[in-house]
Amino acid sequence: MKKIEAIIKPFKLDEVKDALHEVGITGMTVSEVKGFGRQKGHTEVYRGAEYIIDFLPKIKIEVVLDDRLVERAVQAIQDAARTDKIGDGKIFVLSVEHAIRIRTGETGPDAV
Amino acid sequence: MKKIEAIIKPFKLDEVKDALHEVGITGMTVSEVKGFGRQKGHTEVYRGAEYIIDFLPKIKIEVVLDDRLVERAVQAIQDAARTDKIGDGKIFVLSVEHAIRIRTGETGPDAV
Amino acid sequence: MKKIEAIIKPFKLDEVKDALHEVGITGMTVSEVKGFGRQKGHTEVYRGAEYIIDFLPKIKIEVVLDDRLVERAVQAIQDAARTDKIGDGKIFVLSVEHAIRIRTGETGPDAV
Amino acid sequence: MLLPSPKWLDTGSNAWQMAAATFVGLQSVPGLVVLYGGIVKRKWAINSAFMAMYAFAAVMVVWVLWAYNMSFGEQLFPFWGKPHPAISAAFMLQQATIPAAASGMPPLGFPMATMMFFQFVFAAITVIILAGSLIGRMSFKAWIIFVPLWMTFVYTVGCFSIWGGGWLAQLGTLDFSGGYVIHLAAGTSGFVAAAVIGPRIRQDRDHFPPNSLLMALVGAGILWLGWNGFNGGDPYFANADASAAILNTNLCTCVALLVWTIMDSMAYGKPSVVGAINGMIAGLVGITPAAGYVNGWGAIIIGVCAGIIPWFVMNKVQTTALFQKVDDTLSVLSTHGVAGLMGGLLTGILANPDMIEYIGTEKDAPGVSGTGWLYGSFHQFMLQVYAAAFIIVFNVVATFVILKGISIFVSLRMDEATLRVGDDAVHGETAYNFGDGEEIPAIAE
Amino acid sequence: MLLPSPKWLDTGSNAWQMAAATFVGLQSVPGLVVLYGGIVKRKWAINSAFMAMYAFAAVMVVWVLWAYNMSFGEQLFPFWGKPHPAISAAFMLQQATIPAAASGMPPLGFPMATMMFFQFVFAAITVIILAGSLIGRMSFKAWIIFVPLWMTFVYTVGCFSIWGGGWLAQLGTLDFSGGYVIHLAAGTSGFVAAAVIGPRIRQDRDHFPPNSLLMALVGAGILWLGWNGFNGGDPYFANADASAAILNTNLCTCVALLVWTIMDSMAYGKPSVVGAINGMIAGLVGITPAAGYVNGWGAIIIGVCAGIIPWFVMNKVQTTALFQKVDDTLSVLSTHGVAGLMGGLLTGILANPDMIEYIGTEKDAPGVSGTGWLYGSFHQFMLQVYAAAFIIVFNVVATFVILKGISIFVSLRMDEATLRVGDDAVHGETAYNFGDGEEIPAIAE
Amino acid sequence: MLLPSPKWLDTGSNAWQMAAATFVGLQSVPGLVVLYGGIVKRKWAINSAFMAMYAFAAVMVVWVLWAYNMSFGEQLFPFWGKPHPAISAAFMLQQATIPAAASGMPPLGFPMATMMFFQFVFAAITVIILAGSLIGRMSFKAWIIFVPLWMTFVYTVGCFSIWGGGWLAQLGTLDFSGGYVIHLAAGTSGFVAAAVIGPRIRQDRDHFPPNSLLMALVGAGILWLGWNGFNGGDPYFANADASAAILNTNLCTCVALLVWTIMDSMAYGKPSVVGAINGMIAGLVGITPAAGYVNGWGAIIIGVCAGIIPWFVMNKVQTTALFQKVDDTLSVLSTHGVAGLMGGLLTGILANPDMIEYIGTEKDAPGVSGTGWLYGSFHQFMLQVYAAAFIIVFNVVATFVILKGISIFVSLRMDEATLRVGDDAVHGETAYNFGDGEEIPAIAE
Ligand SMILES: Nc1ncnc2c1ncn2[C@@H]1O[C@H](COP(=O)(O)OP(=O)(O)O)[C@@H](O)[C@H]1O
Ligand SMILES: Nc1ncnc2c1ncn2[C@@H]1O[C@H](COP(=O)(O)OP(=O)(O)O)[C@@H](O)[C@H]1O
Ligand SMILES: Nc1ncnc2c1ncn2[C@@H]1O[C@H](COP(=O)(O)OP(=O)(O)O)[C@@H](O)[C@H]1O
Repeated sequence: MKKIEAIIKPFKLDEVKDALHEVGITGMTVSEVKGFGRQKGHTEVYRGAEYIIDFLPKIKIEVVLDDRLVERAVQAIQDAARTDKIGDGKIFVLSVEHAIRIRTGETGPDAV
Repeated sequence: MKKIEAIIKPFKLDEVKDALHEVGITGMTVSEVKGFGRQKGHTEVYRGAEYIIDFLPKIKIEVVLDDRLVERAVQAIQDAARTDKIGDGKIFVLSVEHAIRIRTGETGPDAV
Repeated sequence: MKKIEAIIKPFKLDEVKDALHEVGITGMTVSEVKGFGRQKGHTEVYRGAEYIIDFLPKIKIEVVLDDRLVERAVQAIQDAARTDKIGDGKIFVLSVEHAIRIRTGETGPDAV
Repeated sequence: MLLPSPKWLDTGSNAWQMAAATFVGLQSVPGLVVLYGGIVKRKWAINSAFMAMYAFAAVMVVWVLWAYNMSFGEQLFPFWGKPHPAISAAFMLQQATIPAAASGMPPLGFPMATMMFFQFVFAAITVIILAGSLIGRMSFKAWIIFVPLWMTFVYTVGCFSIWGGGWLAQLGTLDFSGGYVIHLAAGTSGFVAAAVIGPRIRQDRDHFPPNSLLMALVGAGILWLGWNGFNGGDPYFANADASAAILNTNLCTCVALLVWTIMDSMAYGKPSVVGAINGMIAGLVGITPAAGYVNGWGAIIIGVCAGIIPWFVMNKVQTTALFQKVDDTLSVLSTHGVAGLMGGLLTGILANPDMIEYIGTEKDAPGVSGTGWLYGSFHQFMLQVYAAAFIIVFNVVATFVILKGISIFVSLRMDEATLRVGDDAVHGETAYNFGDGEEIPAIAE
Repeated sequence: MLLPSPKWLDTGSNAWQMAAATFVGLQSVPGLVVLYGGIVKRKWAINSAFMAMYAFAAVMVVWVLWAYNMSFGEQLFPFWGKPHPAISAAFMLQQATIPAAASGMPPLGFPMATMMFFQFVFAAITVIILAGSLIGRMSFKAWIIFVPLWMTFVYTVGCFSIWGGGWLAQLGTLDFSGGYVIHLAAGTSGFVAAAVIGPRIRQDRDHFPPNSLLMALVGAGILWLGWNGFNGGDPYFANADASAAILNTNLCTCVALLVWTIMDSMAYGKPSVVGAINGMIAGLVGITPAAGYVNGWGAIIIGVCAGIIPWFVMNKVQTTALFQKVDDTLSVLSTHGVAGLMGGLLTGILANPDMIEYIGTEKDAPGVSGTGWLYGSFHQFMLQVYAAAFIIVFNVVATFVILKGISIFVSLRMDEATLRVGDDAVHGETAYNFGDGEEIPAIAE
Repeated sequence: MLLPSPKWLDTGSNAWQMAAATFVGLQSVPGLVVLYGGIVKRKWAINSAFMAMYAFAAVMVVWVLWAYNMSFGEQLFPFWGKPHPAISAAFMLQQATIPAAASGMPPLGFPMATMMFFQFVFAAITVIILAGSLIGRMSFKAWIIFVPLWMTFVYTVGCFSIWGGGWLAQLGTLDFSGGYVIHLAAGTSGFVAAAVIGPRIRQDRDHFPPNSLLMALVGAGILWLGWNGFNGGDPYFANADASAAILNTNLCTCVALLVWTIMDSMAYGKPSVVGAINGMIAGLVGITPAAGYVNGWGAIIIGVCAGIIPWFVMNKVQTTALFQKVDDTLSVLSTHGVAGLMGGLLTGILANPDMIEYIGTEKDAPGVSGTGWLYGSFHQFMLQVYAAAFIIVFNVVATFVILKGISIFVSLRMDEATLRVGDDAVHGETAYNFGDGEEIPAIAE
């Protein structure tokens, strides 16, 4: 089993969600994060002082899924999240040893 | 060393925390996430328009621990977090290569 | 490729960011989490009742990076985040199988 | 010896009028500013608040330079007063009067400056209410242009016609505090503008949860109690009718809030606080044209209707596919347009001749009050119908023309990229800054 | 010629009374609505705010239909007025009077509508204060039923007895603005109701951090300054005693806030803003029964006591195992019950006969003021004790009976599942919507 | 027969003065309390709010015990009144008068208690405005000591000199509502104090985003409309000049807000709501010394200047390396100091003799009004310059001395560890509690 962690632009969440849905992935966990990378933050002015906001709001999507689905899921995310502008984000794939569904105790691919 | 990531219902946090405590786990990191899965969101009505809130608030617990503790910890979480209703959540186990305690520089099982 | 997850004290974020920058790491993802460990929370008093706030605010930094950079990055984080007081936090290293830059499709070390 | 003021000045009435105007001002700033800021989706909090704040400021300038006199000055046409500035020392300090309507009221006990400020806060809130229909996509630049134009060419006409002594006033239309002049106008024009400007983007229409209901409640609460100045200030004296108007206002609002909550509970299973706010607004608006003309029973009846009719329009009419073509963001059509219309018509039915606004001292001047259909004057009801028709038709046409005109020069909508981002793209600001860098609160060690 | 009002009407006093009532209204809406919304745990923000808002609306209906006259109308029993509606045109517009108490005051200068609205906001805030004890577990349905019953059968009794010219008024009890009628009643009834309804669930008692202290401060600040209307409105004239009452109110409150903050710092090492809010409330409540009867020194003494005694009860008594059996969510017993009692008794000691409320013009009518023990009248102090005992005993019994009665028909508590969830389960709403789907603010690219 | 009040009391003016004072009180509590709480970085929200709240309370005690009479009592020196308590029954209830200034105004229509409370809210807001310069590092303990000392030794001097009938008043300085007494003093002293105390820590200067702009808007909105009491209350009568002052206040503020927004748009490309708040404050402050002395055109001119000059100082002067040495957290120097100075000088130019504050009835007593340079009196302008110089120099010196004195006993700054943490270290509280343990709202299952 694998875990995909994707860091994307916030307004792309819906599109990514729908894209994953289409490749058959129905579960995921999402959180708000701040990103720091090549994309530079913008400047805000308060009371005459300019501030650079260098951490940009991003969305992190975590999906645990069967190995066979990984490739398609990654592709789906990439297609949906892409705007071709700096800051589009990253996709990381990690290995997961076990997955358990709390409600039923099912494990492995059945659990996700 | 392993890392357990558990996605649970928010109001179960205290029970899970206590259950982990009982199996000897004293450290963990918790965050607020949004979950998307079989459990369907509810409907909210604002100014006559109904909205489906499809991302549900969940809690993510991260625990890094010695391999020998994993089984018991997983069991403890599962028992404590279970309500037998859809949306109870998942437990994922990942492998961790190193763990370092910042304060002392201790590594491995001693660090967690 | 590896992923470093560091749990640090919030006010250390800037120093850690700068330290990582110095070892050549320009991208990272940051989130607010709550930590539970040896460091005990403090007590708050509301309307005469004392509450123990046992989850402490922490910052989680996630960095995916090339294997060769790991050691230096870990060291940099440790040096920068250390206050020598309980609660300084942890650094965990996990293995990452793939990394993809959404914008360009680059993979592996080039992606991060 | 020094005297504080000329003989015609009644300190009690001036005190009340200034306090009332301040309460009404508070309804907009911070009232509607933060009600809007809190009830919209997070990404639009600043833009919505700023639309309201800008409007308040812009209306003032227009008001004192020409629009006050177009609304309350000497008659130019039966529906318009002569524009001219109203800020010389002599003008500000002289005894207030509304030339074309003076014969219908006792000589006023406060100066022009009081009247101008009191009427300013009414004018300002009208266009702020209208903004509620347009939130979440209107270009800020277009809004900057729209406000002074709408104020100059639309508001003044309804205002002079009904309150300034114009043709509807001559006919005898009753509108105590602006069911028509303010709420029907704002609701109608807002709906038309929403249609012309087009809807919010899909994802904003699908998900538009209030970012902070507590913030919305701050605004809503100030709006409610501020209405004491709104309706209590309109007799222009701290007299018994002002007191009755305040009581009626709160009575009707309470009833409407309760009825709306019942409707919500029946339809959706749960009493919702957003519903309660809507019911509150419908009640406040519903009683506005009637506040000093009906007795408490009348206020209760209007309250019951205000809890049902605008509820029905919002929940069953504005949700139909046909009406969904127009994206009236905060359903201003229901809570202001329909509620104002309903209140105006009910005034024509329920106005009680015993609710004396001003006392008559001579046989042929029997005092001022209204007489509705229920008390024998069907004519009054028909007058209310005509006036409503005029306000609706005029607002539809004029607002349409103004917006089409503006759209020649600037786009009425933000562009797509901006719409996706919201506040940060428009103003370089976000409503909340919780997690930026190190302002995350560190904990005592 | 038209006249704005009859001769008995004094525009100055009517202006003040309407403004004062508006300030008091603002104390509840949005004051306590958002103070509650902000100071409770996030999951109860909407429910707490809504309990307050509902109560405001429900009290109004009860009030005008029967309860006003039970509180201020003609005497039926020595502790109750005759119930009947109070919303005919004639009633609303006539000169205000409190039949059973009229001899103790000059003829009033405003109409009945003013009096009814002014007294309404007092009635409403009482039951909203009471709600503070019950937050976080009371069934909304039970609350819907409780409010009108408590208003009808409990509030009216204390009110008529002390303010409406009833038996305690006849004896000479002093309660300037409601130390007993409002705060002691709310504190006592709240505590009893908290006991009957049972505590919040364990996890809510263990963790109940204020979700937004800034929001609580919005409410607290409006509560404070709104108190100018509360205590300044009770002479029923914009006279010198009204002015003195306002000054005393603020003076006492400032002292209490400072003393409470010192107590906090000594006990817990740090000055806390929640403590400052508590001290502020204790001061406001403590001065309420005394505001127009004591001079500034008296206000300072009451302020010092209000910073110590309610602090002690909240921090040392209500935290004992015995008192912890009752879950008085916001410690209303301390900040309202005890502070109100303390203020009432101190009024019996500190009332200064030179603080003239109304001036007497005849030898045998020497003007109206209070004379406390310190100035020679031990009798006055004892009267205050009797009145307190009556209010306490009556509230304990009546509130207990009402709740037991209601519990026959509906459960007083929410069910366990709902209690775990909070707002979203009760109202289908959550206070903040920050992270739902795409309303996360995207950043300019 | 009972009378509500003595003959000298005018209920209308007392009603207005009490309402106006309440509006001004609301400007501080909750106005500035939550404006500060919302506009600062999250970690300082509580501390900033609490500084304001403490100051309000502390000033009151000082005020009634000695400082009121030092500001408005009998002359001791030409710049100071005799200190003594002002809270006996007799003093509170007697007809208000300002002994050294009484000849310049008609006999007042309200009691001393009204005057004392009205002037208290002015005194309190001054030191709260000053706090804006010091937010984010001043030790709370040092603040506790500073407030009473500054009130006693600094505020009273400017106040007596200009308003209490002291030497500047005798010369004829014009300061309608405190451009100098309040804003120039607060701006100057705040800047000096910021210099003495030293800057915030680096990371707070680099990142200081407002934690909640909506909360800031709540405060800003109350501040704005509350200014109706601020400027409208200063004629001490509900007369025509009070009305004109209110209109001018709002007119100038609207213009300044618009101009500031234009400046922002030109300089930074986007209209910002924080800028709008700054422009609003600059406008409110700029018109303050002039409100009842200029006509509407004057108000517009002041508004334009207030949108440009303080903008320029904030954005181009205070951002220079030299000025950055002093960390004036909220740029009080620009929005209050500079705006107040500018307003005071413009009053000396634009004061219009036709803006009659009090009417003269005799030949040799031609009424009270101001005559600026534009209307022929260059002398008036020079008087304004002198008075400004005095206020600036005195505030610089006195505030410096006081702080140096305090620093002998307690540190003026928090220690480094506390500065890194913020609220939680100082007060054991955090502004928002969203994610603590289980108060995360669970969802209905
Ligand atoms: N090495 C990394 N480890 C973890 N997250 C990263 C890393 N580099 C970038 N990110 C995340 O990806 C986001 C986008 O990266 P950025 O460099 O701005 O643009 P792009 O990926 O288009 O080159 C960042 O905001 C950050 O959240
Ligand atoms: N494939 C997945 N990857 C990551 N998180 C998941 C996945 N599937 C479900 N989740 C998380 O688990 C939560 C519960 O899943 P759900 O399908 O609703 O219920 P259940 O686990 O009881 O079948 C979801 O809200 C989501 O946060
Ligand atoms: N086993 C663990 N798994 C995950 N996170 C942990 C674990 N133990 C500690 N943490 C995180 O590290 C933080 C610091 O740990 P703590 O025990 O308080 O101090 P220290 O690391 O200095 O001994 C905790 O607040 C928590 O967020």
